Amino acid sequence: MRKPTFTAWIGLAILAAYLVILIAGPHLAPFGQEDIIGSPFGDPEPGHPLGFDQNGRDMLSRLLYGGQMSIGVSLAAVLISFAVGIPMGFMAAIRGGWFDTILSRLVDTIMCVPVLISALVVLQALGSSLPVLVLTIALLDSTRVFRLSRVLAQGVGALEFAEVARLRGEGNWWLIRKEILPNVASPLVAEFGLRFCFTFLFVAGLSFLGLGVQPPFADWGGMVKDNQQAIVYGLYAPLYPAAAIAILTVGVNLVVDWMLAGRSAPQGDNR
Amino acid sequence: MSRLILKRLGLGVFTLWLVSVLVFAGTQVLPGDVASAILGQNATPEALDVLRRDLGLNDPLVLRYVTWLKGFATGDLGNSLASGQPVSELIGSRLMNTLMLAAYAAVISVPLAVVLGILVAVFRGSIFDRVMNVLALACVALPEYFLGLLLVLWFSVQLGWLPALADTYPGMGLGEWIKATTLPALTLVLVTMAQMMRMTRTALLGVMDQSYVETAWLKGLRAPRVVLRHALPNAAAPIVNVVAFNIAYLITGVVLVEAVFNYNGLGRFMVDAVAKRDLPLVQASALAFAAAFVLLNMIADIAAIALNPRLRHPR
Amino acid sequence: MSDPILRIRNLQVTAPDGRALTRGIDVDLAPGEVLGLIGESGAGKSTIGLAALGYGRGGCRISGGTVEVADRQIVPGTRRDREQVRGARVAYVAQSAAAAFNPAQRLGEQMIEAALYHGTMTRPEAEAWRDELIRVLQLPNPETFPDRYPHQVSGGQLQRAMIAMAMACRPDILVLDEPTTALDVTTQIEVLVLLRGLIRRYGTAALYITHDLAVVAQISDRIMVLRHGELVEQGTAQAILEAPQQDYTRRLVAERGAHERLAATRSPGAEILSVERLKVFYGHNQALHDVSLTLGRGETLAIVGESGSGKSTLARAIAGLPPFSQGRMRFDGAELPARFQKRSQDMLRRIQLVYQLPDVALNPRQTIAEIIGRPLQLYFGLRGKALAEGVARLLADVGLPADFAARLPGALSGGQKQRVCVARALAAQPDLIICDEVTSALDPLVAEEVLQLLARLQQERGLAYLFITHDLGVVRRIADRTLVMQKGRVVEEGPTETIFTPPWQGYTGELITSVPEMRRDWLDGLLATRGQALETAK
Amino acid sequence: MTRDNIPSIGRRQFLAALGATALASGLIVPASVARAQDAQAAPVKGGVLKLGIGGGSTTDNLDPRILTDWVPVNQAYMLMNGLVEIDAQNNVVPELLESWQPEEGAKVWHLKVRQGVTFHNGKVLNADDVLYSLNLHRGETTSAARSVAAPITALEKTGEYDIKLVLESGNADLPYMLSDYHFLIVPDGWSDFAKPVGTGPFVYESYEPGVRSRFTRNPNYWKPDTAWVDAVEVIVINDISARTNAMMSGQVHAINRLDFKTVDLLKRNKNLSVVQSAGGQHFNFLMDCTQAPFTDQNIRLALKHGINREQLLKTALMGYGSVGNDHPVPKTDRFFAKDLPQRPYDPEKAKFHLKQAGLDSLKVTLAASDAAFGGAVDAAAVYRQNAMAGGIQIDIKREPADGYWDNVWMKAPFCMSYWGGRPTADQMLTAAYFSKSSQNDTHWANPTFDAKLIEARALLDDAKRAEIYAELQQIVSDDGGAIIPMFGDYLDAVSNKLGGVTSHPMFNFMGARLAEKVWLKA
Repeated sequence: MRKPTFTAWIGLAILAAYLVILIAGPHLAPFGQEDIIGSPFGDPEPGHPLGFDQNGRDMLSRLLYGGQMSIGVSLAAVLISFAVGIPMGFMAAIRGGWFDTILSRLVDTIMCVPVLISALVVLQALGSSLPVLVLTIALLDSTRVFRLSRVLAQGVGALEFAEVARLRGEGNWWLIRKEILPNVASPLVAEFGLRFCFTFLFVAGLSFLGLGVQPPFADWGGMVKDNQQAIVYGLYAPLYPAAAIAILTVGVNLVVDWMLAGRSAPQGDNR
Repeated sequence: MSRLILKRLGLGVFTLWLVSVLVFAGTQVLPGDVASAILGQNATPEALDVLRRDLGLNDPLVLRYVTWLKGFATGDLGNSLASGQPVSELIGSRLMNTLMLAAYAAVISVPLAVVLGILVAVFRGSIFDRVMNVLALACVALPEYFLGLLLVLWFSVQLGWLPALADTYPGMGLGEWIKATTLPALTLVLVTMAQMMRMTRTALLGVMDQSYVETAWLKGLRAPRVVLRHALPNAAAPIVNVVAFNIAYLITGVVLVEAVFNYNGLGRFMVDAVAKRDLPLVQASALAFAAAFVLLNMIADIAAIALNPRLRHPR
Repeated sequence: MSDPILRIRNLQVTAPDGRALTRGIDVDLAPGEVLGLIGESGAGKSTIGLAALGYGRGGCRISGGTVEVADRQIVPGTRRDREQVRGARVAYVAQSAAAAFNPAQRLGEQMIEAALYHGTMTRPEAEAWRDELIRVLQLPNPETFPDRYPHQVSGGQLQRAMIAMAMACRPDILVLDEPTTALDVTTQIEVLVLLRGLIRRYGTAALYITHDLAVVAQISDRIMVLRHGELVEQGTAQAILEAPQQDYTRRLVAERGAHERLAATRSPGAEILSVERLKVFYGHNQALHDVSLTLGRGETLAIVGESGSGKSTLARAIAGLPPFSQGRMRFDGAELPARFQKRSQDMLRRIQLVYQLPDVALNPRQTIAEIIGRPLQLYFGLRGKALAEGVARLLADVGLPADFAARLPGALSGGQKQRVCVARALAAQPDLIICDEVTSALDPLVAEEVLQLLARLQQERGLAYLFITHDLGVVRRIADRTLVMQKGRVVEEGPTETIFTPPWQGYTGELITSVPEMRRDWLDGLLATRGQALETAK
Repeated sequence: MTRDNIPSIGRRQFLAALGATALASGLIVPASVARAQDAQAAPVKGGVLKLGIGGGSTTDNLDPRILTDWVPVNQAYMLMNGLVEIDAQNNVVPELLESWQPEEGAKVWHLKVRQGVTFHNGKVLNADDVLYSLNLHRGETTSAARSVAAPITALEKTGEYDIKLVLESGNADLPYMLSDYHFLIVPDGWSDFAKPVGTGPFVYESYEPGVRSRFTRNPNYWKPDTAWVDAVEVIVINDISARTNAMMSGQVHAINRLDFKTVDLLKRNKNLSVVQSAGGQHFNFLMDCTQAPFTDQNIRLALKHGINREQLLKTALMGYGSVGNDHPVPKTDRFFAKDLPQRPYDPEKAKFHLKQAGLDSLKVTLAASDAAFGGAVDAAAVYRQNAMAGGIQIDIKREPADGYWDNVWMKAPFCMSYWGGRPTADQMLTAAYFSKSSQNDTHWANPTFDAKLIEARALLDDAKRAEIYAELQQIVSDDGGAIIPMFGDYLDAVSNKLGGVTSHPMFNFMGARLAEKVWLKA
């Protein structure tokens, strides 16, 4: 992998910071996420650098808790979706035949129904609890992962070293593990980042419809939603979680750009 | 080539059918009994039973699917369970609204995105490129309803230029309509532009490294001609693709924006229907969305086929 | 000599990573003169050629020196200067015309674009001139040719079209970057002849870039031999070819001239492989028609033919790769199933395949040790120390230092990679190795070494080779028997000697005579013997 | 689906939510004092009134039988009239009834229909129309007001404009009963409720359920000094922030159901004022008196002492309401027991009652959901903290909002809920505390209570009734299974361009009759 560019470093730094929040968020929080200790939308005061949210809870603490929740949920969802999508995609690519055909058809079909709408129906049906939420998103997302990993695997599988392995009589597992996976890692990781951002915003959207992470648990999307009225009164409350989301997304994208860069070589003084 | 296109069309229809199955099956899992939902609090068991029979809720699943599909084929989408009005009426006007809003947004965002994409590709690595990239990121990085809210804050509450509500009604003048829907459209533009722009850029850069582009440079051509005549035509397919995808999103993914601006579109309508367990509505709108999606993808693919010289001019 | 039309002084070109691609090269090109730039890959030939247009490929910068075209200096110079020279005064012909044409535009348009853009001609003039060139270059049905798209015409025609495109503005200089390398020998001759005719006819000066001495011998007046971006020696073609001063040049010349067999002819051992009436289909079209062959232990059978002759398909069929094939194959007496999935692991082990492009044949993410060690592991269950020793032994066998074991393929040169491929094949202790164009991607000297390696291994281990190639020079030197293929059919088969000694029948003859030789008058001789077909071009 | 911070009136509460009776005690914020003065200022005719109303859906319908949410109710009152009206001072005043006369025992009533009123279609109003309209809600019907009309055993026309109404048992509050907004009057035999015709201030022009409606002034409206504006446009805006934005950007003249959290911020806006109306809507924690440990009155009392009502009021409702005293009768009710001491937050007392019950600590599980009311879960959290001090540990079990009323309410031993206001103490107490009531959501049975309740109902002597109702409130407060910490107010925002706005004890928007009462200042 090429050594990080300046922007890539920024991105990595951001991700590192968020990783800390993911792991230690609640422990860093000065107050509980449910403790009502101030007046709704209260202004910042000593000990409460970011002021209070719509219920008079400490914004900073909510942010830290919410960080763990939001990142956790998205991460879990994406991890699952990859755990499901990649093997499926690879198998489809290697096996081909009816296995591939059926799976691809199914995936295409599912992808025809807008994600939000599918999620809506499912969450309405099963009620929005954390596990349901995560699984729903994961499975809906895995379709896209499937497509990508299938294409990538087909690409690598067509290369001669993979052919050599097959001619050697290697099994599918070896092909996936040793020949394909290492060679499609970076695009997959990149996709992981993008999916993660998407999921993140998606959960935020679901929270907007009241189907996301349920109160009193903090999650950034939900916090934006809950505090949104304040924005028209020129209050900052909703800006913090929104910013938190935005920065993360930017960070991920910066890193991803770096990872995917070099596919098209930079053009110098050619004109 | 025409054979390919026909095949693609067939595939599209097939997919649509599969989707109909999926939608029907999917909506069956919605809990809560529709009959009791309709009759409400003081529903007697007998009344419930009668209603269930009327609604054919007691028939076997497959039978219900077939009748449902038949209805669709004959344009009879059934009646809303909750309001009893014909689904086609309810959906029709709202679908129209959704499409119009999407069209409005697309008309702005697509050309803008593509042009900007070309520019950033040409001036790769320049400040302009970087700035645009960051802006694009910022747009995709914010929840769309929050973007919408910010727009409302600036253009409605503070400046008072545009209405905060996309309040449209039949028979309103075009001018009024545009005024009313500009903010939501703008929000959608911001949301969709970023991806199209970046995709255009990538696609173009991919082609810029092709040796026929080098040939163009070596002919002594200047950047504009190289890009427009030699790079762009060969990058068209992926661009068309992402454009189609985003237009599809404009149609199917705007629930949130509709909610923020209280726009009377199909998205919100469907959310409402889902909450009410109004299956005919849910199925119809879901299928409408899916259809839009399938259709646009099909168009994109067909365009790709048509744009490919190898297929357009076989040996 | 008259004052040069191209004058390059102390040229310095730097790669994005800061490497110097050329170190202080001087080039003078007189009007109408053809200067051959020769050298292996990485010698900086193309870099110099492109520098003549003030262009650096893939982010390379022209970091020093001057380039003057006629009276005009373009390096250092403004973008405007360069744009006005490119295409108009100096034109470029790339190795792969297929890639160099815009697939979305009609050929005719692309061929006159430069002329119109530089305003050197009006459209009618440009088109007239284009059509003249089309005729001169003997492109098929000249009326309709301009309306065609790149994918609609053959490689040879594209290459000629490219030349025509370069001539659009009647440039003073053509930069010809391996213009015939990608072509089949027979086509190569045609293009070569036409090109030479064209240059002479319009008195265009040219930089002719190639790695093939024999080709350059036919066309150039002077030759510059380059290596690692530096000048080895230069002089008239005559001098360089007949009295090379530098050792490196000598080796090049020697290699190209070599015809002695690498391995002494052996009487073939027991039959190891036999193929009877093999048919292979891809979808509806048939790639192989009733191909039959036999191969004995320790024997080398060369399969020669031009692109599309089906020679590679044959190789793959024997390896068991094609989806659908008919016919009977026997290996060491046993039935050889058509598809490799059906073959026993032992059978898979005993037939190994070495590919043309080592880069894609090696998994970039595995160390050499892993790559070579895997067969040892899989087939012979070697572990730990034994495995490491096995790897070391194999590396030694193919003449690679032991410390390569820890490296990734990316860190190896083309030749070294190919050696690794061979080592991987050897690891399985096969009876038969199918070599599919193993040398054609390598530089002459490197290829030479690989051939010698293969020959040595064969003698040591009595391996049987199925040697797929288009390069008859190689065949002559390595093969016991040769099998000539054309359009999926066997045209001729027999001991290499007989095949290569006149009198030759039809296709085989054309094939053999088309291999350029270093004699400067070879081409003229060939033209004399071959009828009027090419004559008109002169 | 949107999470408003003010309870929406779910079907369950709404079907019986008649106009809340209450003596005039307009809890009016300064802003709306100003309104009161406007009321004096001379009204102006003309202009188009734009209302942004939350609480509508695409399945709405103007059939008086199935009015289910704020929007259709408001729209219905634009097109139609009721028999009686609850005025700002919270008295029943005649509307389409000129007068009413009970016989002794309040079992038989004689109603007089107003003369000289015509429907939009020109038909003249008479007793038949009233009979028809009332009968819509009687017998086998889908009417949401069925249970309200149930006590009416006989209805007969005794003259062109006279009706005799017989109840199953005496009820002095009949007029209040008739103020139920379902009891709207349509022409005899009318059935096309997609385009309802009424005697109301405005005439149907266009109507898109759950989206918007436009009605124009009824030129020959019978009620004097009303229906000032030429037309009313209703824009349905369910999302609270969208509604607020519309108000702040001046796109609508009034919005209902403000968000408690931001009212104070909204008040800063100079172009609008906030109208605050106290009513009978209250929020409660329900203990099932038939399930341990809540069978023990001491446990119930412990839990009642363990809650900090002020804090709850402040956090959940931002103080827009009043503390409750564990009985459902609001301060604004004429029968409110003023002398009943307010139960304080007293952990020690809680501990004491635990002791009485033979415990020194208690652990209960509370089923909570924002379906009960916006911020219910937050409220539960607060209660949890309060109770700790009293040695009571409340574990909060979050229930999905979906199906809360079917699966949790009246099933879980300890859950959250709320009640919309009822017009009379009698109806409120009957609905939720009468042992045989279908909605006795604490499963509480107290014979004395039941007996006295029935006795009070038939009395026509208010002094006597007041006595009994005070007693009943006492019983519920001490023995009942409901913890009622707070009553919530109704909050609207109106543009300063509007004249004639007053606060009103019943629902938002002046008892849903705002449209006919206000005018646009010149």
